[in-house]
Amino acid sequence: MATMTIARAINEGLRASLANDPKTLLMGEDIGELGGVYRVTDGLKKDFGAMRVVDSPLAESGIIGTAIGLALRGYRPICEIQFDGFVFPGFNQITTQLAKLRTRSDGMLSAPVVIRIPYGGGIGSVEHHSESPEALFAHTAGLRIITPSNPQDAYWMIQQAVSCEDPVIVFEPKRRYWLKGEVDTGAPVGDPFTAHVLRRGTDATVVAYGPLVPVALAAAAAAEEDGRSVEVIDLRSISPIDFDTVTESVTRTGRLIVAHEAPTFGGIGGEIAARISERAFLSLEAPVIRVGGFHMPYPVARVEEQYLPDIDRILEALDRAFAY
Amino acid sequence: MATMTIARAINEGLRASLANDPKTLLMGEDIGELGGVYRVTDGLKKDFGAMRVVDSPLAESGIIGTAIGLALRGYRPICEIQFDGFVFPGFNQITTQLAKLRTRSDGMLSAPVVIRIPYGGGIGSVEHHSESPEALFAHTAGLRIITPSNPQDAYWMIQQAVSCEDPVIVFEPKRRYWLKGEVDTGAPVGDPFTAHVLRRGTDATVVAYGPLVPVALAAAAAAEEDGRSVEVIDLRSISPIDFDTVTESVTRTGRLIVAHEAPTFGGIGGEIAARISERAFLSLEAPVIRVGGFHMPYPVARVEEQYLPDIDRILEALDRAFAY
Amino acid sequence: MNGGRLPTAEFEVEEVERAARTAELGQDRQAEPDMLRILDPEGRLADGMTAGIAGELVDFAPYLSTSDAPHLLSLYRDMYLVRRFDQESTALQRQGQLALWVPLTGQEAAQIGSGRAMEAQDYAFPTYREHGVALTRGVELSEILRLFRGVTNGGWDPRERNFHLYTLVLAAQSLHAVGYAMGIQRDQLADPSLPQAASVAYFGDGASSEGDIHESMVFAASFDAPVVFFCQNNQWAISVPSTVQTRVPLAKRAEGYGFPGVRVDGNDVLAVEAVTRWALEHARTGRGPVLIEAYTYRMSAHTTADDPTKYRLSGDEQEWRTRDPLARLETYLRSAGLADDAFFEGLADEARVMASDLRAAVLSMTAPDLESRFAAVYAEPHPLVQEELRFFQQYESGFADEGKHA
Amino acid sequence: MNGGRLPTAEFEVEEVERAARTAELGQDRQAEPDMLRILDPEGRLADGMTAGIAGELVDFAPYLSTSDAPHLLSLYRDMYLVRRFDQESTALQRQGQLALWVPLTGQEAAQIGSGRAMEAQDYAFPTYREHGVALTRGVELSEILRLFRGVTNGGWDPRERNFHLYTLVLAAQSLHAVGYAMGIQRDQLADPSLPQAASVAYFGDGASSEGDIHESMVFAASFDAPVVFFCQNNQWAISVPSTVQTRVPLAKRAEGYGFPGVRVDGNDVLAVEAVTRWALEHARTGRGPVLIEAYTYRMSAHTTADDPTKYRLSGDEQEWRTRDPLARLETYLRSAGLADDAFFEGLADEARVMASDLRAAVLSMTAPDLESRFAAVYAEPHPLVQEELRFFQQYESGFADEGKHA
Ligand SMILES: Cc1ncc(C[n+]2csc(CCOP(=O)(O)OP(=O)(O)O)c2C)c(N)n1
Ligand SMILES: Cc1ncc(C[n+]2csc(CCOP(=O)(O)OP(=O)(O)O)c2C)c(N)n1
Ligand SMILES: [Mg+2]
Ligand SMILES: [Mg+2]
Repeated sequence: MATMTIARAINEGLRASLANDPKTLLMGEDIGELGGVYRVTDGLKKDFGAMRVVDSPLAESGIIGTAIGLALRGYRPICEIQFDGFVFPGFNQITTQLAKLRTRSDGMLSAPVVIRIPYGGGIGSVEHHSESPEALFAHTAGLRIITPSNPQDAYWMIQQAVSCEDPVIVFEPKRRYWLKGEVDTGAPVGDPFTAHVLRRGTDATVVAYGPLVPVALAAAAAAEEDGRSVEVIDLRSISPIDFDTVTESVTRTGRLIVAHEAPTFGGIGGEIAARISERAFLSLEAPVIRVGGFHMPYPVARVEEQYLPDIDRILEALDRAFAY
Repeated sequence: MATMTIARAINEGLRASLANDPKTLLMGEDIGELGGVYRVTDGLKKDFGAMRVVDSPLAESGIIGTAIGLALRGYRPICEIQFDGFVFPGFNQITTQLAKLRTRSDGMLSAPVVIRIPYGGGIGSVEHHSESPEALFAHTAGLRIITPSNPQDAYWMIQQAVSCEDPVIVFEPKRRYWLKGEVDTGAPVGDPFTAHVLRRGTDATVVAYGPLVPVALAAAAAAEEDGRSVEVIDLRSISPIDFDTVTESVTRTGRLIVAHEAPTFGGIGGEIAARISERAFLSLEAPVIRVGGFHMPYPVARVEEQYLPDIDRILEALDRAFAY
Repeated sequence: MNGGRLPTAEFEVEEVERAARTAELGQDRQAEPDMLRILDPEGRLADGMTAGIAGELVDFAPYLSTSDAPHLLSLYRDMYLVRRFDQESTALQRQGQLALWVPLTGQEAAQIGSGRAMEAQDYAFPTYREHGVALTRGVELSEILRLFRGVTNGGWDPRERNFHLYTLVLAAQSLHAVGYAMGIQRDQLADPSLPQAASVAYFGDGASSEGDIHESMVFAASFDAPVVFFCQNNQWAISVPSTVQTRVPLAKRAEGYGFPGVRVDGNDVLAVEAVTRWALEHARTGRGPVLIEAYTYRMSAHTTADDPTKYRLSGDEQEWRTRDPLARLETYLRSAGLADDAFFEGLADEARVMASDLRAAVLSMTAPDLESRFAAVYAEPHPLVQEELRFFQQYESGFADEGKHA
Repeated sequence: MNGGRLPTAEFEVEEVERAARTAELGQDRQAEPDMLRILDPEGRLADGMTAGIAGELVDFAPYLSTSDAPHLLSLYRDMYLVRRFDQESTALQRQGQLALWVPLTGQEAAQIGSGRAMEAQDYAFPTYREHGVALTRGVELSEILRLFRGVTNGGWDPRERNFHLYTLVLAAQSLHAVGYAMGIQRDQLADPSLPQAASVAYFGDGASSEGDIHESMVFAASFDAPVVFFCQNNQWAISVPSTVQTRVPLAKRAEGYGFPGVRVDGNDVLAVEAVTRWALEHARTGRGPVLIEAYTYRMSAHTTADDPTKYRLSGDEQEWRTRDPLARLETYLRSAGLADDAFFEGLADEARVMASDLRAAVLSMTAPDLESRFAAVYAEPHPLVQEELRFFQQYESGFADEGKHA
């Protein structure tokens, strides 16, 4: 067991992947000499060389597209997109090529490409540096999408993404990069595509993922003071979603709040609400309530605190759920 | 009143827009001499000239990006994307530029660009020619998304899109291009962002849009034979969604089916289900049931009939709703 | 955003029309084709072929196979068979047996010449029209028709043929080719005993405008990737003439990235083969990428859904018929005494058999069941796919029991 | 897909390291700068400036302002003020008054030279570093800081300044510039009495690799759009040297599209101004686009969040300090007797006042309320935005009544 930050845990996870499998390689902008703008790949070029940690030309479609080609040649590329808002020049390659390659080939080919995307707000940054575009990828079949919320998951989920035969997008909660926690580097956790119940409760369930997991836990603690026993689930995987775990919880608690930073409209919360409403219709004492961003581009830094779902927004949603 | 197909109605609508406002222009691949691969722009280059009906180089980001620049200079470009599956090279310009320009400029600038996208399946075509990517745009604030289902709407909605100060994506149900109907070219319909109740009913509501509207109507007619009175709503606008009209209906009928061709997971049906479940929680006799595509790339032509939501799939969903 | 409105009439001035016509016909702008050639449209063979490429004089003699009679005959055979294949496929489409067909007639020399230049260990990334290249890579022609019959989006195992699946999103495959070439580089660093190899990225004049083509050239140049960019400039992107995509030969793009670009007569199979051999050797031996522009013509429609009379002059089509890639090689083979009527008749017989086998193969292709498609989405188990598959199976079996509604 | 696994050690051969170093330092590949210049690093003025561009000999004499003393002084003043602005902004960021700052030091000549070459009716599309151009367009410098203080993503009215908002998605603005130029063309067709105009697309060496740069050049060439592509090759894209983006001068890209490309000494404000004037005239008069590569150096960090010692040698930075764009003009002005100590002291005073005004302006910038943001998303009423705004207002007023939870 070692204590480390999420950033360090991903660094160690990448290091382990590079060491374990010579077919792995890292590609991205500024990931080599600089070690990435968040230093997540710090030291890896020095230790594995420029053929395995590749500072690419500045072109996201190029990064994803050449990664697909490398995968076709038997490599396992791990691409870094510098910020959430800059994945879009690579959207075509992800959506029409990476996701569809396996189906196109009737299952003959796979493209085990990993795409790391630091995402989310709360870092006081400028435009395009604080977005949560996960829903724009979740709708596309062929991709898998995971997001760790703590160092232990970060360390293992990145490695599990690398060894998965399917393309995996790893959304890294960038405002939690310096969150510390224990990492058991000896024992792998289970499947990265399952949800984890982080706190047991009996009156309501809060589902969150990535950067909002600590917020959900804090909200549950605050609710306890009001006499409400709130269960908290870390979704961990956005595609597929572990609906079994959520359904089981809601069947017990009867109330569900889903929280994410991404705008509510068309967000992944809608999928969860719709499916759980169907699966647990007769158990629900209140409608599923979503807490998310508003229907606007991510706002300027000076107002992001008002924008981001926080403890109070989750508590307010709980109030509404308990009002039924 | 004239009878015409949807394709003709759009052609006439574009013609009217070009004639009414010299600042309008059309841009796209093969839209000039050829009149578009579906002949929707047939004859327009001949009548308005190559400066107003522009056969562009083959590059979707180029089409959208230069359209934004033209809009900044006071023009109103109407772009054609040849097929649904080919919009993705232009995704970055749509998502990070077109949608955000107004917010970026604190409301000073607008970019009244229209993007026409023939979409949907059922045409027996090859890969990338039958997709329904509307949800990938609906999640992004700043865009408006509409989809006509009949010639009357087609004629007017395209013109309303052109005169709207916001960017509008018009998804055209390509397998219905040859669907005929009456068009009143004298009287504009109301707001293109409202839903229309096409058939009144008392026991359940089916919401559909674009290519599935005729299917929903046929399902309602079939259900009537089983003694069920089904209301059918043509959503018309996917962003914003006219939740008032849907809520009002569901409050009366107590049951809601949402049908679209796009895959269910992460689709716009989830948004509708989630929001209506919240708004009409106490009126719902059954969970909202979604009928949509499966979580797979749009399948090959020879199996698309099995894939596409049809009358039977809607009836089966109604059965499930009535089973509660 | 709302500038003053101008009366429509102002736009209808003569300049507009002239500008439009210029863009359409592109006559006064496109540079006169200046390109490598060894066999001219009259079937006359030049003495040799040399060119100044990136400041060096390249003599193509070592790459030319003009004196190898069996080889010449086999090039002709490939071109003939694939044209026959094209005709049969067109017929099958007309008869409703294929959903769509993409003809290659006119581009046989560009495709057979470049395809035959490849070695087994090279790997090609086609668009959707490279049936000729497919043939040279050993893809069963009937396998290609599976896509156009709508029973698959693939059709063959690319790893067996070193010929990738058709890619319909224009230019996307070009980046895959570069990435694949970057993989070749790494393989060879790890095991220098591996045969040197390269990848080939096929694309058209229309696709050349897409950003992915640029990014693939940037990456290829940056990493000295062993890739040959092979652009078939067939003059048209559906209805849009190549002059809308570029005012200068596409081969010139390469200079801007610092690697060689060559324009070759795409209707001269011998020149295409030689230039591609040279380019592949260039790439394989670590000297970096090459761009080849094969100047050719799409003699048929874009697809069977297209009607070229809407946008091009029949005179143009006629004119290009005089440059037919098969005709000129036939003329040469006959005049040089390398082939006689018997050869051509034998080939016609062979092609007839091939066509009827093809037809039989197509008619016997069965549609997959949607059920089978659920398994092809992910390599590893996926709960949503499993859930939807269960629903689908129950739903379908419900019909088996009850009979369909409506 | 799973090729054989190779031992890690195989990759750690010397070639890898060498290849890596080559790419990093880029020494043996990048062509020696061969570029237009009139004022050399020692502050010596050449007699004239001519160049062969696209086969024509261009004499830049008509575009040079070397003998116009007030103009030269004003160029120096602009460069000096914007450098001072940069320093003050850096300080404001360090003091926590700005979220981030993007320094331009080293690029003053490229920006002031090109900006001053524009006419009022021209329209510039910047990236995020064009503070110098902003100054020449009459943007209040404090307006720029609004973005970096996080109170807006814009900051000024682009229509008043003919200077677009900063665009942070690399290369995206280049297409907007081309579209805008296509609009200029149409306006002039409709009303030939309008002053001829052009747009300018700014981008960096890193951004040059993005597909959008390519597509913008394709469109510009295809439509002869009156646009000048102005690339500041400051040698670095954050930590990545320009040799990773290209092995040859970026100016050469233009040839592949059939329009002129010129490399100019980006630290020579006089040369930059002249070349840009010429290019703008070229574009405005219907002769099509031009690409200018201004060869310069980012003397400071990429942003205040960056640490260049991680990736570049201080020796390199030192070396470039000898080519400082301000120093060389100062040397010339002094040696030619055009400016004395009094001029430079007066300027320093002016800059001090500017800096303190700037500071005051920044400190007085108030954050918007989130509530106000709802109104900026759409131009026309939008029920979802209205609904969410109502929720937000009720939610906030709930707190006003009850006090916050937790
Ligand atoms: C990204 C993308 N945009 C549009 C299309 C539709 N489309 C199919 S083929 C074609 C023309 C292609 O022209 P070219 O690249 O010259 O190839 P050719 O068909 O002449 O072989 C177009 C526009 C597409 N397949 N992909
Ligand atoms: C599409 C996109 N990808 C990545 C980034 C992140 N990023 C910001 S600046 C930068 C380097 C840009 O280098 P260059 O174009 O040379 O401009 P410079 O910063 O040197 O002025 C990067 C990678 C971005 N802003 N946009
Ligand atoms: Mg073509
Ligand atoms: Mg730079």
